[in-house]
Amino acid sequence: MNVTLDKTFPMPGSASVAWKLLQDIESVAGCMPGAKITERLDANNYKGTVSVKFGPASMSFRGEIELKQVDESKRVLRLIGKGTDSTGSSGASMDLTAQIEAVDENSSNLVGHSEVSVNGKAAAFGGRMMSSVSDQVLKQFAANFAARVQTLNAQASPAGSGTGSEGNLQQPGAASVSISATAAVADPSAAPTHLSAFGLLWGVIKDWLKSLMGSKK
Amino acid sequence: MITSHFEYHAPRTVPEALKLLGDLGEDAKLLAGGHSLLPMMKLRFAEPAHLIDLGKIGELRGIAEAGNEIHIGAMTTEHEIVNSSLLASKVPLLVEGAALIADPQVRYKGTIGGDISHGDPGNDHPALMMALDASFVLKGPGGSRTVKADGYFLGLYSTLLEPGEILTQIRIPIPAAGSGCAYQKLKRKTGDYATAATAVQMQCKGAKVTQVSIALTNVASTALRARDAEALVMGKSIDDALLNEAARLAMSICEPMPDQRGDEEYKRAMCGEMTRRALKLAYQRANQA
Amino acid sequence: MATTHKVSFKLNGKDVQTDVESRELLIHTLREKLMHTGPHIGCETSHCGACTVDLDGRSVKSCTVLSVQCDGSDLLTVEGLEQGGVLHAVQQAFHEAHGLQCGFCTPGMLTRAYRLLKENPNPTEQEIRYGIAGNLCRCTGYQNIVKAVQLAAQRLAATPA
Amino acid sequence: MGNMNELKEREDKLQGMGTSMLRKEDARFIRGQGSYVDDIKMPGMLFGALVRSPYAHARIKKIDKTKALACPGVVAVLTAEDLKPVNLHWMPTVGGDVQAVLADQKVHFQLQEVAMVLASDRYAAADGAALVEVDYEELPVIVDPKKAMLPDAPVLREDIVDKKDLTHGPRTHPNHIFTWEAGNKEAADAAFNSADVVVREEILNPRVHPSPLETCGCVASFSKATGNLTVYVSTQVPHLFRTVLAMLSSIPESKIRVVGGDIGGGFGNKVPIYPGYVVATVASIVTGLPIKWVESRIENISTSSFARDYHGVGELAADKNGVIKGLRFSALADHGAFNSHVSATKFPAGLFSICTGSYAIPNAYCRVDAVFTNKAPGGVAYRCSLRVTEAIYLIERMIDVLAQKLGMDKAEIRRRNFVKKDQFPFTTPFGWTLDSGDYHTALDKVLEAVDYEGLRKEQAAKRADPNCPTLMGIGLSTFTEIVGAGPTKVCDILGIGLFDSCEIRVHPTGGVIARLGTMTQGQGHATTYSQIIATELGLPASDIVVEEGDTDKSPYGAGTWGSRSTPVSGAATAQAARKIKDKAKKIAAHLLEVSEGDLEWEIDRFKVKGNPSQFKTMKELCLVSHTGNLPAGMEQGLNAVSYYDPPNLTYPFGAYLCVVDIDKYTGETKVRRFYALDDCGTRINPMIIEGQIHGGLTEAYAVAMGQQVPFDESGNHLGNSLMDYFIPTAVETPVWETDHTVTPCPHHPIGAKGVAESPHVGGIPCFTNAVVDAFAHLGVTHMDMPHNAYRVWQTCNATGVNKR
Repeated sequence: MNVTLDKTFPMPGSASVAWKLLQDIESVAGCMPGAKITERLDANNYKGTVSVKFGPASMSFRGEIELKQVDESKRVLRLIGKGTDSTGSSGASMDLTAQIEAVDENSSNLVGHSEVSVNGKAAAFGGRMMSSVSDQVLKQFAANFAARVQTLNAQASPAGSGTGSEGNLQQPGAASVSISATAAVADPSAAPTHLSAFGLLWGVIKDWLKSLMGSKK
Repeated sequence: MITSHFEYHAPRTVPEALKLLGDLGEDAKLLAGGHSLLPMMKLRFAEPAHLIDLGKIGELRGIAEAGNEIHIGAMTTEHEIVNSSLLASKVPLLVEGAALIADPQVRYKGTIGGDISHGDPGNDHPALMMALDASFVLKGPGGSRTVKADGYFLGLYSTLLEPGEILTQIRIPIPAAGSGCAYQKLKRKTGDYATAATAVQMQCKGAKVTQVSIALTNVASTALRARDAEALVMGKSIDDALLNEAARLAMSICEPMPDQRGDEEYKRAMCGEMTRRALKLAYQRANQA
Repeated sequence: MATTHKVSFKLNGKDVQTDVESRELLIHTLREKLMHTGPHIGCETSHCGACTVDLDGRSVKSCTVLSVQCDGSDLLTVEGLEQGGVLHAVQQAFHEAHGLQCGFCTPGMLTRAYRLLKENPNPTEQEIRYGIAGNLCRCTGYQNIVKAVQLAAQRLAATPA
Repeated sequence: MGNMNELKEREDKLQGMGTSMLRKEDARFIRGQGSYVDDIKMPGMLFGALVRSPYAHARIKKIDKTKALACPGVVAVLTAEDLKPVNLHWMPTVGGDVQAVLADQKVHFQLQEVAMVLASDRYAAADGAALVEVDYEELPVIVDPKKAMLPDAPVLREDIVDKKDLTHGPRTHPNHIFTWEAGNKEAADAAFNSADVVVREEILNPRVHPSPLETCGCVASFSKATGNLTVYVSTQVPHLFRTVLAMLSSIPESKIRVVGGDIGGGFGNKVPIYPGYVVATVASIVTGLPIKWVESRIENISTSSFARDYHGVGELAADKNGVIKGLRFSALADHGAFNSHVSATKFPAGLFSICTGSYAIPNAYCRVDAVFTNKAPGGVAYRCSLRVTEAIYLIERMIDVLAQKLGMDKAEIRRRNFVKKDQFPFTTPFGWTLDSGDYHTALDKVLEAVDYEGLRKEQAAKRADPNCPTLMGIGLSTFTEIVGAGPTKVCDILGIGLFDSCEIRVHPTGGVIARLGTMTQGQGHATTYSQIIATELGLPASDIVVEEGDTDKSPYGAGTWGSRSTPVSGAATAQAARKIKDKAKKIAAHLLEVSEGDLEWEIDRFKVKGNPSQFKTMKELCLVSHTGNLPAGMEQGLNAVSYYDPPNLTYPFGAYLCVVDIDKYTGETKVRRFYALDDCGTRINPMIIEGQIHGGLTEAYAVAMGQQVPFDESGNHLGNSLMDYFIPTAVETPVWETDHTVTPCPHHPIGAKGVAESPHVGGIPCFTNAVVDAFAHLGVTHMDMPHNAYRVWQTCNATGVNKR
């Protein structure tokens, strides 16, 4: 059960700020509803969980995120996340290529191309919701990400920009201390979208339910 | 197909249930008929730590006439609705719709409140409620509020019902005598959700439509009110050309999700077909009445 | 782990009491604790009706009922249809009309037919088909089951209980 | 006249062949006293739950049992590693392949068995199963068999990549299983080259599942004290099951007891040996405790043998009068991840070559290519003999296609090609000898019963009316089945011939016990076998007990599938009874002091010709046979065993007609009328035959109108619960009209042929033919199953009939 999504989201911040944030995998994960980096294996490999509990629905995927490519010149980043759910009955993976396009000094675009695939029970019973769900996931992600960009953009000083790619690549390690998924929840601008992210995962779960059950509550 | 562990609670009154819901918070889920929640829990997609069974709360059951309204307790079962002579005479649309839900055993347990709270666009009551201009009584820690069915369904599985609130009663204005109604539902087999379905409640003067509401099941992330189609038929007498146009207008607002029942094109087309049939039948009935 | 609940109910006229976990399903309590293996498990998602029992005068699918919900209830399973060594009319009719083959759906089908005829003593063929639509059968094609229910209806009408 | 009444009374008392005796089986079922495998509860019994793969193709990187083992109630977690020491992590298949019992390093299909959690009860087992952590590395997936043999296709079966042959000839690709051919290609090609008209159609038999209401399951119980293994299992083949277990476990077959008990339907699903059975058995041997394993419905639809998945191509060549000159059928067979397809050794594609059907076709050739895909393994005969549904579907569809091409009536073209009554026995170009038949009479009887001409007129009128909201279709199917496998000279499984057996013991007071190697699943064997004996021995069927399914009690037999019970075991029963009757006759002659030649049989007694007052009833002879008053040298008792090796298969046939009305705007198909005439030779119990036909037609309806096991491109199941998988309820199921003719089987002791599968095999093409016929005037020649509203609407839409 695969779905491919191409999306462009406007970012309230400069390309360099957005790009810097984009390379901070923990922050990126933090923008993913319910996602969390649990361990950094090396510069490009992380362990993490995507776990959501809402209403009666709970699904938690544990897996790995690999930073596949960072192209400083094009501001392109590609990462792949894979995982299995806690009951071992579903699998999910996302191959995301994200690019930051400059618009002007205070705005940019996040251009995302992602291939999402779901396996097992989640596909059997929730599969037909895939595209709309992934679509909403990205929207939630973008909203959270934009909120961060805005915050960082405000803080951004001329010195802050123009940091070399070297520095940027080292940043995730350091950043993982300062910024994390829990920080994202704390982030007031992220909080409401995080809540509606609950809403959407609630949707996923209830959807396969609908596909399964002939009957009702 | 075994659920994980949970605690079971069976409050006897609504305040008791509300208190439990408040105390247990996000870990608790309300149990109505159970035919959605329990299978979901058996597949371990849902693992609530607490179930609050509303089944033992007598005040949540029953169908009564109150002035120009029918009041239905949220835990009233589909079986009770299908067999209610009061509803048969006053709100036949609800009886016609409920009779097409699931199967006999499920109708003995499934409740109208569960169906509505679920906010599932595949459920039949949301569209029926919209067509009937029903209101819902929501009780919460802060007291009680009444909201219109039209506007209650926000998106897939999200409704105006807040965490900590319980839907306790459904209020349906009794349609004027001489109304016509119809619920046309296409499904693969008994027990299935609608591929598409349309509910129509209508009044006519002479051959002219003087009041009409049209609501659509399972063709978007919520039940839909087909307002353009309603506007089109208002004040007119219905013929095939008008039916075609009304169907086209209904189809134009569909955003169905593809599944084993069909792709978007088919579901949209079936929404049009069910709309045309429901309108035609409701019109006939209104004119016979 | 989860606490257990003492649950008491009438089962085919007899008082029974048993301890159940919150999550225990009625079908498992009946089959594995109370040794009533008449009701069967066919799908576990409340589609097939093989687990149908009569709970407080309602046909329910016992794979989708928590045993703890049944405290104080009155339960009837297929084992309770025969009274004083005399088969219930639906049992006799299923036999005479060849309304069963492998027998797996039969207990649920009989229990459902029993309730259907209590509510509608003189059903049309369409009413019977609609009334047993929650019970799947893979063997008979339902035609003889419908005949059996009609036959049972005649018998019951002839001898008011 | 009094004599006539007296004779009739005696006759009626027997309730023998031809009477609609009520079923003996019912007594326990209507009381809820059946004994199905999940009803069994034994002291200390553990429950096994399988951990299954969410991926269709993946490498297993790691299995972590820690959390599961810590779960309360969990006793053990078994994986392939644990089965290796006893070399049971893989098992040989009947198809000449091997199948993973528990996934060994790799999973090959979604929900493949990866581990089994053993726990004190099913609740703890489920808790434990959810806690087994398996790390997978996804691999490329093949779902479409058409892609399996592409040069760059991923190799699915690395374990056998070096095997050049899976016992059915050379493999030409790592994903290739076998290529099987029959008939004469040159002759067929020649017929096509010189034909007036040629038709070709691609015809799919989609992947479906038999889905009996009771899923598969077992309780394996090994006694460390005695070394005896008892397996209670929902199987159609208890004796073969025992033999396979002996081969796998190396426990002496004499120490293994397999008990079938009551079976909640089989329909082919309960012929194979599934991994769950093997793991449960090993677990019991290891723990010394009884182990119960029972499938959930989702597991059943997803993993235990599917049926069909035959991607066929049909070609017919004919002259301008519609007389068929040549046939070329081929099929690409999707066998899933392992070739655990159950077929007789010599028939890797089952009886597919029966595909000339009821027609005298001079030149024919067929070919089947079987391949691996990342789907559940299997390929069972779903209420048919293996691959017969696929074969008959092809011919019954293609003859319609030919009729349309020629603009000929679909009944007329059948008449022109039928094997004629006086041509029987008729040997087909594939070498099958159709024993007997009268196809013209059967078809004409049906056409008259439904007023075929009238229906065609009505159809023409409706087609002429643009305002008609429905499309009317008339479908015909005049099929010939091939059942009763089978003659040991051609049919064996694992080298064991497909004979069958019956042992009869007569007690002094006339009570009889008969034991057979078959296994009833609702067919009413206990009733029909006793009726055969009642007629043969003149003893009342009510006093005859039939036992099956317990391998310790019954003589060896290949079980119940392929409608073989009556054709094979029914014959064994009659023959065993006749041995007893012959002995009884000797005793009667001895008692009446006449020669055997002076005796004649009358219902329940031997009487002296011309002296009716001189007779001995069978009941009397039963007692005498247990005394010393016997002919010199004769042993006591009236017992016999018969092992019946059929000289030929049997060929029941039928003529079906279906009328459908299709809603142009929704695609919904309503079956207005279905008239089924069956000829199964001698009819033993008309009531049971009718019930079997109702059931078979309903399963045919399910397959034709809604059943399919759908996958996405990653091998994920998209419809493996009863929400999506179509099992019609009483509301959807049509009303069936039945009729019959009787053409006894010439080579069967009682002339019976077997019937339960005819309505399935003959019904499916009849539905499709009706649906396609509704669109025939619009140039539609074929529509693939299932004909659900969604798919039929697409044809309505494509042909524009739904325009307002």
